[in-house]
Amino acid sequence: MEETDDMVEEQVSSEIQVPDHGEAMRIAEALLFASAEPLGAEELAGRLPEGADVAKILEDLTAHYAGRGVNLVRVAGKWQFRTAGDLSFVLARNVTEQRRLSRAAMETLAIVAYHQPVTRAEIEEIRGVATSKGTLDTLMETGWIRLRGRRKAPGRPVTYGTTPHFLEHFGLDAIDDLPGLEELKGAGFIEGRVPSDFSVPVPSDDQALREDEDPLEGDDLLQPLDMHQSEAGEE
Amino acid sequence: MEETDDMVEEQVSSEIQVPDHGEAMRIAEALLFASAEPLGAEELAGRLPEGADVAKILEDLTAHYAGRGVNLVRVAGKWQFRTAGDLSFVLARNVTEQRRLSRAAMETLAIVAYHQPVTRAEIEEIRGVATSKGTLDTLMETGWIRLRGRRKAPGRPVTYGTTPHFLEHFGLDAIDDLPGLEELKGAGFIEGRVPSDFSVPVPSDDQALREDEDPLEGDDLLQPLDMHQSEAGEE
Amino acid sequence: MAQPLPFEDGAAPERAESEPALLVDVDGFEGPLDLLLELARRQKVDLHRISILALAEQYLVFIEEARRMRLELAADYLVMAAWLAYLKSRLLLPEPPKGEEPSAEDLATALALRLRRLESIREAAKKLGEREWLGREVFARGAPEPVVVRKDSHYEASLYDLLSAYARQRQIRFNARVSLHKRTVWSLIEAREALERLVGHLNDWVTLDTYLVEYMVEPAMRPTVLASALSATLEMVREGKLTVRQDEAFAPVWVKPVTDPAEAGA
Repeated sequence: MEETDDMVEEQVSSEIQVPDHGEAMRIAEALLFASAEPLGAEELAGRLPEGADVAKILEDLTAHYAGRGVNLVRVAGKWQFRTAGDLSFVLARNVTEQRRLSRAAMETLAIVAYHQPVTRAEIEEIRGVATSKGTLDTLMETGWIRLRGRRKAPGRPVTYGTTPHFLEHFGLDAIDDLPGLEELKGAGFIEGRVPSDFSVPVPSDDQALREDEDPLEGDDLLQPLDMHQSEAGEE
Repeated sequence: MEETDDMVEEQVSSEIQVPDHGEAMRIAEALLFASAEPLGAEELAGRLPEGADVAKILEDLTAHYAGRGVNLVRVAGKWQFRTAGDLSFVLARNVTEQRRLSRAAMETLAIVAYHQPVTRAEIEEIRGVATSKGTLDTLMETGWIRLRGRRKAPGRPVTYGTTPHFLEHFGLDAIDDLPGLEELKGAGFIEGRVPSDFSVPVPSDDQALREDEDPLEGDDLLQPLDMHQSEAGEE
Repeated sequence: MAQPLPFEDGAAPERAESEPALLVDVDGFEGPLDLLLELARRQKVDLHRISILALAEQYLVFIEEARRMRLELAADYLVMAAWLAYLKSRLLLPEPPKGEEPSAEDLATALALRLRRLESIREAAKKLGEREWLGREVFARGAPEPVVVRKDSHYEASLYDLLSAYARQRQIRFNARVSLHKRTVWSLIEAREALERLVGHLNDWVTLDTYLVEYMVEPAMRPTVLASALSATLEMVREGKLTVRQDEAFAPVWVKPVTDPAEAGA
């Protein structure tokens, strides 16, 4: 609430042929406020006056909103206004019964997130129990996980990974920001001595396939739907 | 004020019976931001800490956002964040769509070009099929054809002709550069036996009305727009 | 999950038959690994220093108890029990000098690592679940203002398109008229009438074709005239009004009126 007059100062600077920072901030603010989805810096740049310093604008906006009821946050490498986390108690009443994930689904999601790209067999190995197709379908349905490709291995199993939507939902800027990732890596559970036929040094949701992955084929993309139809209600 | 312990500040301030104005503002800001509908002062009051001065909060928030990219505005007696009016241009994007004319439109255009001034009934007679208003509207939209006048005939039908813009687009110096029958045959556009009574007119886009044409009246110029609205999507 | 397990101290206490079966409830567990993890937690030691031998024993006791009470156990649990029984025996016996197989210690370490990995991912899942979820703890703009896309149609058409459209349109019209002539057929009725007229003049064999020439001035009419005439001829043969013969395939067809009904069908 300390600001207000900073606009005026900025407008003065426009006299020296630098794009008006204050005006660019207003535009960025309007664009970010108006958008239903996070916006990337490039997208913003493309719609701001020529020569606007997008990085500075985002920095200033983030600082301006830092202590307020609405914050500018970075999710999935993009920018979005969201209500401040500490105010969830007043806003929770807005929630129209958010579907809770089962424990099995949450664990499966965590394994996909931390170990991606990962196959179903690998998920099952970690959990020591069969994963119902319904669980994976539910996760596919949330839009948080996706089919990545096929592992170059006998049976060519499908590999799973997370989506940008996953990062958005959990308020993560990048997959490296997963909570407890450092501990997991430090404990050597993700890399190192785990006696298993797979070891993933660092989770990666990079769109590009890894060396041991083949692209999906046309039919693969239909598969989850089929699975879903045939096994609806399994979960 | 009943909820949770993260409201430490609130609880402290509640001791002196004055709700924290700043915190109430944050809450109001978050509520207004997250709400899909404008919120009334009473609705806000119901979700703000007991004793919060809603009028003051709204006044302060309005002032705070006054010069920014997003404003707090009153709509129908309720409150909502809206993009600042002067920035509405950033929320509009002009997309130039490259579109191809439908076959019907192309044929109609060609007939207008060769047979102008021509009425809709005449176009239909040549094409042997009814011409939808949508087709003519699309052609009007291209700026390639125009209403010329009204035929001095029963019903006083509107006559169509081409525009200078038509010549520009098709790279013609003048309308009589359109090839005649022999040229069309020579270029292979017309093949096979041509009936003896078949002819291709020598087109003329002379601005001057012909003897059998009356000038348009004031209302005529509005007509195409009306037609377009009522028949949108017909094509 | 919160159900008390009957082997807090690694030993199965004696239980009376009357004790509730809930004590050996496997419903709360997500498979044998989960059960092992829970048993391990009950050792109240760091997973790094867990006694796999003790753990194996507890697991086997648990399974034994469950079977004694005739609980249905998923195959997974029994497979794990068999494997742990094997591991237990390997751990208790002196190691063979130098085996091809991994040592019992290695197997135990591997199991301990799997448990730790499951524990870590559980922890990670918990932390993920505790984050502020969009739409649960934090909210995006409730009334986003969509970008208005103003479509500015720019039409593309070439002179070639224009001329071919014109030529096509005009040509369809005069071709359509020509094709109407083409479609003219000589109907069976017409053929019959013509033949009946012909037959009146005949008294000896004659090739059909000769008499049809009159109707074949237009080459396009030839097939329909011939087909209809032949059909009509055969019909009249059937009725005993005509005799027909053909000397060989594709040779001219000869017809002759039947004057004497006895000749019919010859």
